[in-house]
Amino acid sequence: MEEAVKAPVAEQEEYVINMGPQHPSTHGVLRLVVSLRGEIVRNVEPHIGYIHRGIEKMCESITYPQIIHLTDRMDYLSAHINNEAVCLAVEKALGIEVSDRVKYIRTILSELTRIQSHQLFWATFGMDLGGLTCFFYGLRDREMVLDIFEETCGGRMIVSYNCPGGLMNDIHPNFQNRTKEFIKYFRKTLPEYDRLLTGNVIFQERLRNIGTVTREQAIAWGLTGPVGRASGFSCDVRKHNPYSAYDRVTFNEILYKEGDSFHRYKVRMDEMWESMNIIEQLIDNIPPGAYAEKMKPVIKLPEGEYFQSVETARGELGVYIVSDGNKNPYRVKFRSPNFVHLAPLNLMSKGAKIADLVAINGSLDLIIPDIDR
Amino acid sequence: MNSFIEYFRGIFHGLRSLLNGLSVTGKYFVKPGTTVTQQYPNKRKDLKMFDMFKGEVIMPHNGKNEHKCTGCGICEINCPNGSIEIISASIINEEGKKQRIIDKHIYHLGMCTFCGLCIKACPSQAIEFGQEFEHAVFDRRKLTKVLNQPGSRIMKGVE
Amino acid sequence: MENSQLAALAATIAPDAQVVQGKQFVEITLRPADLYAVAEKLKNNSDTALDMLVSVTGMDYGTDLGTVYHLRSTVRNHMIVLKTRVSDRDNPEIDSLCALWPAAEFHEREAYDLLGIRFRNHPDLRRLFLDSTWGFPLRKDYKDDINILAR
Amino acid sequence: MKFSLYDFSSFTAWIDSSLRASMSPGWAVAVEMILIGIAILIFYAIVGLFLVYAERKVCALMQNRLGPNRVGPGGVFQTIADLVKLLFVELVPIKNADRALFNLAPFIVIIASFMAIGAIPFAKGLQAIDLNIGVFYLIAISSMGVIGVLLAGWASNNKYSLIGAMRSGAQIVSYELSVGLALVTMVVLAGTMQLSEIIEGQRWGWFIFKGHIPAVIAFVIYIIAGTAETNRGPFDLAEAESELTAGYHTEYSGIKFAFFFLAEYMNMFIVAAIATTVFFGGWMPFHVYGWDGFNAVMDFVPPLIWFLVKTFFVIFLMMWLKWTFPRLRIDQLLTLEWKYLLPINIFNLLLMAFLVLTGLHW
Repeated sequence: MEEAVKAPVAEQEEYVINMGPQHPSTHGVLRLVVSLRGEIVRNVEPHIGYIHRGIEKMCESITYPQIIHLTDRMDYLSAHINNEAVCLAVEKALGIEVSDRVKYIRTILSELTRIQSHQLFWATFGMDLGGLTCFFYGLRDREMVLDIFEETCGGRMIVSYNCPGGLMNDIHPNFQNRTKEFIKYFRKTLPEYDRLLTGNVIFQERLRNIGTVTREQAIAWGLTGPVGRASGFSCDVRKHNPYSAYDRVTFNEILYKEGDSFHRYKVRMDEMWESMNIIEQLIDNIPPGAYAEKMKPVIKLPEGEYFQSVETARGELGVYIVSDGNKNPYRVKFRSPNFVHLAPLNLMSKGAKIADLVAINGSLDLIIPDIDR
Repeated sequence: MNSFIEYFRGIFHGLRSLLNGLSVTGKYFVKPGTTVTQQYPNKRKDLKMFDMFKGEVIMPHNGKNEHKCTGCGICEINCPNGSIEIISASIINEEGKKQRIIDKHIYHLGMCTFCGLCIKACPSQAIEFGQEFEHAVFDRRKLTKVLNQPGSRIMKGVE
Repeated sequence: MENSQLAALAATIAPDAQVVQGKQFVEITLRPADLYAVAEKLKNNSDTALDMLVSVTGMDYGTDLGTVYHLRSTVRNHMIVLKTRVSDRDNPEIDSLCALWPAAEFHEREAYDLLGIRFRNHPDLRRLFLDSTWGFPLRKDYKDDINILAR
Repeated sequence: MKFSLYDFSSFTAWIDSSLRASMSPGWAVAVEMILIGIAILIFYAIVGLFLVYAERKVCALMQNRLGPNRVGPGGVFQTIADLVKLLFVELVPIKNADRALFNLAPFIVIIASFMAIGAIPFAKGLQAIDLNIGVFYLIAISSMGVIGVLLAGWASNNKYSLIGAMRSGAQIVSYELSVGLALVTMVVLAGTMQLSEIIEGQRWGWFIFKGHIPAVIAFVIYIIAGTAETNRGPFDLAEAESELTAGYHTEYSGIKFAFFFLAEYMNMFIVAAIATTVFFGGWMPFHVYGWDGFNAVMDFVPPLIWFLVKTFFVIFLMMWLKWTFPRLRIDQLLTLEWKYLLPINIFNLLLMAFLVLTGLHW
């Protein structure tokens, strides 16, 4: 940057391009105003709000069970986990302990959600870097998870399967078999992903030492999920504050020290293996029991404030509910991981090239509706 | 000398990784049976949705054109988007008592988010999810549907 | 550290503040003027070590506006909630915590955008989601003319 | 006149003589030029359309899809339908664009590929012009297209286009060297630059077999550099869909876009055709010295078929590369050229010269 100051005026002129709101690599309606000097990125300024729907405001005028379907539409790739966050917050407020069956099913579905989200990440990340074939392989395998969702929850992406006190309905009789089949298939297919993309020399060269974030920076910026863990920040809510059935399973928290784009990718790839491990531990042991607790027809939370965080596929989602004792919440705040991850984009991509900006943006795995809410 | 060896090792590692990638795409190229595409309109008849699939809200009628909806309006209250409107009427039934019945159960498919709260809340299981998924129409007004069929009546024994 | 110990510790760090042991976390309610100083102490104190800002929530309490900070210690795995209120609805001003936690930048911009709370010393306080002609939608007195949900 | 699928020289000679018999020599040459132009134009259209279809089918199969399958049996008429659509698409006028250069650019790109096709020997005697510096001419002409790309990027008045064009410029300037040197390596082996003689020299063994390892290395380098020269993935930085939306042809629509599109495929064909001519013996059938029966069977297949099969094989290789690898970054692209391909290439050239001098090449 110091050279730029010394350079003659003509060379200091900025070449500003608008990436987005409609651009193939911004994954939605994110607009990045990028100042360039040749190929080098000097400054990135994200502009958001193109799909701001005011979910937090809408929540203030509807009841707690109705909030669930709005959370589906924030981070649509972690729809189930978002639902779970609100349900856990409401259940905690009411002092309801759901049955083990519900806990197991929620955990399994959360992990399936994580797998399908990372599959889509792999698919689109490959596409961002120009490997178009990845996109189809990723979506091909994701379809199988979506079929499991569709059979049990009725929706493919927007599941709306949780409700305060349990689940909307019991699992489908095929659920366990189908899930086991998928795991068996995916254990064979996942190494193929590595052969096609992870090991590829071009891919590695594109990502190593690009968009590096140190552990200190990650904590200061509040980066969680795979982005934080790639920098060595142990931030897995499933480990530190276990919810649902996560305290009954053994799994590793994937941690890397490097903090570059490649390791953000690597964390996600390894997490798919861990998710499969978690599912395998639970799938055969789903205990019998009620799939939902009996709830009052109108749910009123006692006055107070409730905070619940869960680990979505992208990081820590915090739900902060302020209740004044009515059937509607007084204020709901979603601490969405993508919103937090977008903030240090400028920090990461300063001095990188345009192609690196695309790679960094892809490795953050941003979901724009979650940023805008 | 070491850097020289590194240089060539880099080349060979790179080439091997590239060949690895080529083997994956090559494998699928010579195995056309792995194609997963659905031939959509051609194979439409074979396409069956899962039982739980949330396609649209429907109100099942039996052979005598009877449904179970009492017109209580609980679904309307539970709907987060206002996609259900209940227009009820009152009649004098056979026993001579005044009874509230459903006149029109209006369902705006265009506003529905398929959360399933109406179906979960319905006390008489009058509505459920249908498996229809081809909802595209040329006129938005067609997305507003009346779920109870004309001339239908409430089933005996449903309160 | 247990919440009770944490509450006692917080009371020594911020003697003027009102420290409550809430249902989940220790809640410290501060005057806006004390906010920055107390937050700095809480961050740098090795026993509280609140090095991560989880979220900043702008609140409209009807008469007052305020902010709620969820702070976490990644070293000790506890959370503390900071709260502050201002009663001036037309020109509410609160110190920015960007200098302590860079993560606050976007959160505070969001609070400014949706509630109109101005943050002093914020490096780049502009509206985030909405354009400048909008009101502040998360305020309770905000009128939405086209809300289809209102019945 | 004797028309034969195995030797077109008597057929072309008959056309020439009959034309000269009916008009003055100047006119005869002019008419011949027009005839060749029309023939190349038709060939261009057919091959272009076929390649687009082939690419879509190949990538679809690699990606577990079906590819075009609605228009005609197996979707064979899909590209024709696309072409018809492109003809009817509005040519969007760009504000503040340099109108003249903007319109000129697609023609430069397409003319460059036309000129290259003229020198390619499709079969014995089926060659528009047999230059004695054929290889040199092809190298020179195939780099003309970049001028069109640069003009397109500059004239579009679009920032993405300009970046794309600049990348393309840097790319072509460097990869020119590798293409040239790889071909020079083979010229050393062949001892001539005339394409017909290069093919004749491969009667008893294609150069990729004759040249041992240096020829194989030269072929690998040529394929890499050739892919880069045609701006195809993994070297498609000039259009880099996920970075620059569509790079230099972002602002083009309708038939002007079709020109760029078609030129890309024809450039691919030309690169493959040169590779075929220089490494795989062009239209020369596969012969093994001494196996007369086998050679006779091989000779039974017409040379034109040999040529097309080999060319499409090389094209398939390039498609395979494109649909497998992620894109390189601009600095890696240049590193690959200057740090790896160029030194290896120069060393390879020396090795080949040594091989030829010592007579180890058969």
